[in-house]
Amino acid sequence: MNRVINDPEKVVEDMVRGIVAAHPEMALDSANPRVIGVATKKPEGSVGLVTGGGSGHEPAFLGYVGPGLLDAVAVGEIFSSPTAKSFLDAFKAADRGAGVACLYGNYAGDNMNVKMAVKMAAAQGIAVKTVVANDDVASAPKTEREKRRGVAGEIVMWKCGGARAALGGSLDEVIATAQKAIDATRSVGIGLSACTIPAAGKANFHIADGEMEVGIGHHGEHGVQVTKTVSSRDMAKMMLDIILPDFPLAKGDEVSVLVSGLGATPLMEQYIFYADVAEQLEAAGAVVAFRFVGNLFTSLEMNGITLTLTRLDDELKACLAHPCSSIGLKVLA
Amino acid sequence: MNRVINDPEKVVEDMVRGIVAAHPEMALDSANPRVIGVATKKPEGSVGLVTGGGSGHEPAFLGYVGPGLLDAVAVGEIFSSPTAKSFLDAFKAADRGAGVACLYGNYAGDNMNVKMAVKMAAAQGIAVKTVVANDDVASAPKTEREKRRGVAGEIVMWKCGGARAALGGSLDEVIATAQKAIDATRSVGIGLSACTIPAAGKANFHIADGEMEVGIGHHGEHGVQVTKTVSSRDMAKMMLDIILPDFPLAKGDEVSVLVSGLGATPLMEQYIFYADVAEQLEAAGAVVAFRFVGNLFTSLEMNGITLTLTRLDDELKACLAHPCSSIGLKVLA
Amino acid sequence: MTTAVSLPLSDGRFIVDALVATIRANRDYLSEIDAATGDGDHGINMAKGFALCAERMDAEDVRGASDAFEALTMALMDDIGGSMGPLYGSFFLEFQLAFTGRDTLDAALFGQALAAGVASVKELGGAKVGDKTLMDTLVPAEVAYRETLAGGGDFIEALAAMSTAAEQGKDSTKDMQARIGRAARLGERSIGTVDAGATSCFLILKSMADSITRRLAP
Amino acid sequence: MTTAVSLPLSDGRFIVDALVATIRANRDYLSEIDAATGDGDHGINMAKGFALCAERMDAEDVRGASDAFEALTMALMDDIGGSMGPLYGSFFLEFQLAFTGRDTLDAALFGQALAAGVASVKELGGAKVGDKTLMDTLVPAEVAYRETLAGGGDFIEALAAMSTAAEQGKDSTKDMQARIGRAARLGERSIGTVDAGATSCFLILKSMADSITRRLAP
Ligand SMILES: Nc1ncnc2c1ncn2[C@@H]1O[C@H](COP(=O)(O)OP(=O)(O)O)[C@@H](O)[C@H]1O
Ligand SMILES: Nc1ncnc2c1ncn2[C@@H]1O[C@H](COP(=O)(O)OP(=O)(O)O)[C@@H](O)[C@H]1O
Ligand SMILES: [Mg+2]
Ligand SMILES: [Mg+2]
Ligand SMILES: [Mg+2]
Ligand SMILES: [Mg+2]
Repeated sequence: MNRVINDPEKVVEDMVRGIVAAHPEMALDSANPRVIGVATKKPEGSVGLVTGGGSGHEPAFLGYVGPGLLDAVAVGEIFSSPTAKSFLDAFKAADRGAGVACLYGNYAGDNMNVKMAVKMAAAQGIAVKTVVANDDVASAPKTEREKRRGVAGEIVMWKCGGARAALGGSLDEVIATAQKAIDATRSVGIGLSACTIPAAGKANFHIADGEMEVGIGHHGEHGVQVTKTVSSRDMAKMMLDIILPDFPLAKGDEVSVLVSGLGATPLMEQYIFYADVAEQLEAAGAVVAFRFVGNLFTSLEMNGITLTLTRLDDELKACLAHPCSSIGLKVLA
Repeated sequence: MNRVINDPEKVVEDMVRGIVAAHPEMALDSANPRVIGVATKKPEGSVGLVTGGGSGHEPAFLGYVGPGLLDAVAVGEIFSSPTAKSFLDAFKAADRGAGVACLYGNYAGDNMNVKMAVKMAAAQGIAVKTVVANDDVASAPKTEREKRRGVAGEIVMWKCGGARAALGGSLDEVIATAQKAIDATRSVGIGLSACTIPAAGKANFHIADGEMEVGIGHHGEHGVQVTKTVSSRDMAKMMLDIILPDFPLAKGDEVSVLVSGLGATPLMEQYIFYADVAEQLEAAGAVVAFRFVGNLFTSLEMNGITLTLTRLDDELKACLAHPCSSIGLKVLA
Repeated sequence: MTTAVSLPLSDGRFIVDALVATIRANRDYLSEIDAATGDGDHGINMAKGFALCAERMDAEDVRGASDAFEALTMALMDDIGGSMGPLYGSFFLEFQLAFTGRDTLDAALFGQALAAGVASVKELGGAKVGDKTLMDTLVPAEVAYRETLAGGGDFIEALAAMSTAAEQGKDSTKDMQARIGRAARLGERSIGTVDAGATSCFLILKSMADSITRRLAP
Repeated sequence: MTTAVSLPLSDGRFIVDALVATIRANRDYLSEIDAATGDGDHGINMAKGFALCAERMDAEDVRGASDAFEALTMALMDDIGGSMGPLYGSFFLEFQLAFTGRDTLDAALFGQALAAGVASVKELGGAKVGDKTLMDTLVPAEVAYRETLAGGGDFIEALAAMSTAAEQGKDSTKDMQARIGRAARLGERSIGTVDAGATSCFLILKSMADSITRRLAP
């Protein structure tokens, strides 16, 4: 696979160098180069927001730092949790005396590193509370929701938590809003071609041309089913058929729809897919109140698409509409 | 190649359906579905801005419609100029009595269709003036600049023209600013893998794994050289070595740097490349005043990267900083 | 049965029907040629335009030549875009205009339409003979048609001369270096394959010559 | 030469050197196993951490066991992240803590460090035997070590028993269905290959057993 890189073992270092060069406002004083954040301080005394995760999902995670969104992000190796130390340094960078909300995804490594970092932060007098995203419906049955992974639904969690913090919410309020957002969110993905971790040099999973993997994970974790590639319309149907039994929508329910390409999917196809999703949701009586389409949460050059639905109430609607600015998402005032 | 589409012959129709579904404010009254624009009218009496081009370059062209940017876009088939009729309908949609600036790229088809549409518009009393982007340095020698194609530099042209119009410029002023912007802009691309027009079903050009095509066109037009794939650092050097002899920078010159992935290039790699470009430009004494990194002007799922430099003066700086909002580009106030 | 020198335009749709069939049959071939020096879509573009023309003709139950060429012009100009939309659109527009209000197609009327069509394409596209475009087919074909008539040839002979010159013109593009259009970028690498537009133009002229000749001398 | 029952910790860095060499040598193998049920990076992650440990040790001219395990712990915890950073980091932290301020490594001290390490990993990761993780190697290995000593075995015998049990534990993961970590998602498809973490854990325990045994009985 042809790539635009220098040293395959140093892609994360080199990317962070580029991020900071292109967005000087994201360079923190932190001695830890694996922490990226907003140097322009938000109001003193407001809750700090942190996330972290493996690299290769850009613009997630570091692309969601900015006004109305996150304060600091711990940056891991490709598809691998950041260190406990990086999470701790992110907490320190984000803390403004009102505590830190760590909103991250449910992966073994992240769970453990956050756990250790929270312990270390407590020893240093920083209060950290966590919300663990588990929106990936295909990753575990409904009866074991605590095992489900966090995927693109994390963006909705960050957006709502970020808005609540910007609106002056306390740590408990920010945590409650973020938790509500992720509880109201479900995602599923379809993979159409694999991706390769640069240092590994070859893909560690494979999707044949003409086949697709339904319910694939963001790191190529096997999904629920491998089938022949179907039309966009049928993909939308299959994905809704996975989400909706878990998460029934009543007539008139307002939803947010987030469609993300996985990396190599042309934006054209993402919009084709969006049209099919919206049509089927509306046929089912749902009202689409917010829409986000683009390469919002990717997996290197994987080809495929993810669908994320959030059932909205007035609070979540106000939070989604709140202005924010970041590499991955800008909502204008 | 696996795709998220319905009918390969109808991808443009289906995409437009998705754009309008996801961005209801972009649905025009126009009876012509191949015209997309901002339905929320800008100030009466301000200059209308139009572009148009083949599809497959999303977010270009239709993703640059919005406040501070374009008013209406004529949408062509994949990699094929829109019809004269669509350009004409876009002129009609954009006209607010102050005339229309049509800012488009130098391709045979677009030239002819715009020419015919301008004639038809004149017959209907709509004044249209044009600027033809020719920023692609690799597409013709310096002595034949009029033959060069327009590529990602069109974004800079639209942004500056759009700002001038938003600031109340007359048709001649908008045209002058857009012309100045494109005259100050140079681009070059490197291709790392080909793309396939859905209706064609197979790629019409080929880039071997381990090789790259320097100076490739946005539709896979052959470049100036096929070489072994080099590091990001060396790609940056090769591209600057193509641009700078055409467009020498003096010490202290302020520039805008726009880096775009061609479709399948991970954002991570775009930032790695940006870091290398910025480092080499700064070593050459240039001052990077504006930066844009992302999938800004793509070619379906082509893998590769483009670099666009613009030499800035105070007017262009003010125009780039002016707020705008669109799918492809948002600049906050 | 003797050979006719003219035919009624009122059922002249058959000329366009033959064009539609020719282009559809050569869809993949034209794209393949375009792939060598261009972007590989020439057959797709052309087939789409001509298929839409067939739809328009059927929808409006077109019979006459003028209406048929109007449907073709509109399909090309309003529906397909690209380079071919305006170029072939302007070309066929001249046939539509020439045939409107006329009852009979004879050698002179065809020659008048052809000359106007070539002039229109030349004006719009700005390409010259030798640039490796459809002008390399069109210009010599029109000259051959005109000179054959001037030299005393009849309609059928002039059409045959047009076909032959079109084929030679098309073949002449093989050794040319493109100076216009996408292929120009290739420089010397564009030498060695015939031009896609020159090829479709040959197919178009030959189709018109053949279908008209078949009616004149069944 | 007779067999020793203890060795000085002041030059105990060799244990960590051997670990570094083992993990580096098995980099690609570990990634390959991980690819079958996980994301194929286990060898990369581990090799990166252990290579950084070697750099730290060289930079600080480390000689003793406590400092060597501290370098390893820090490299894993501060530099590599993932699951392995905290899990193996906590594991080796217990060796560092156990060895700090001590001069001599004997069977009891190793047993104390091992037991504390297993407890720490269990607490942090929450995995149980049978979940198809490194716990399937670690838990039986610690039990075998402890019981061999309790049954009158010496240091070398206990280390050998630990190695053997670790290998059996590792092999036992082959027929298990993963219930934790990335592989859990696979369900029944996770059956049939050994677990990557269980394999690296076996290599680690075996390396420690071998390197210590070679010093005790050269
Ligand atoms: N200015 C021009 N005048 C005449 N013919 C042209 C001109 N530009 C391009 N062509 C013709 O267009 C053909 C390519 O058509 P097509 O592939 O359908 O469009 P595109 O180049 O937009 O993909 C070329 O082979 C050439 O013959
Ligand atoms: N909670 C846990 N407790 C113990 N071991 C675990 C746990 N979660 C994962 N593992 C181990 O981690 C291994 C995978 O490690 P590695 O590939 O380096 O990390 P990742 O899964 O983040 O890619 C698995 O094979 C398993 O043995
Ligand atoms: Mg991993
Ligand atoms: Mg084309
Ligand atoms: Mg073409
Ligand atoms: Mg792994």
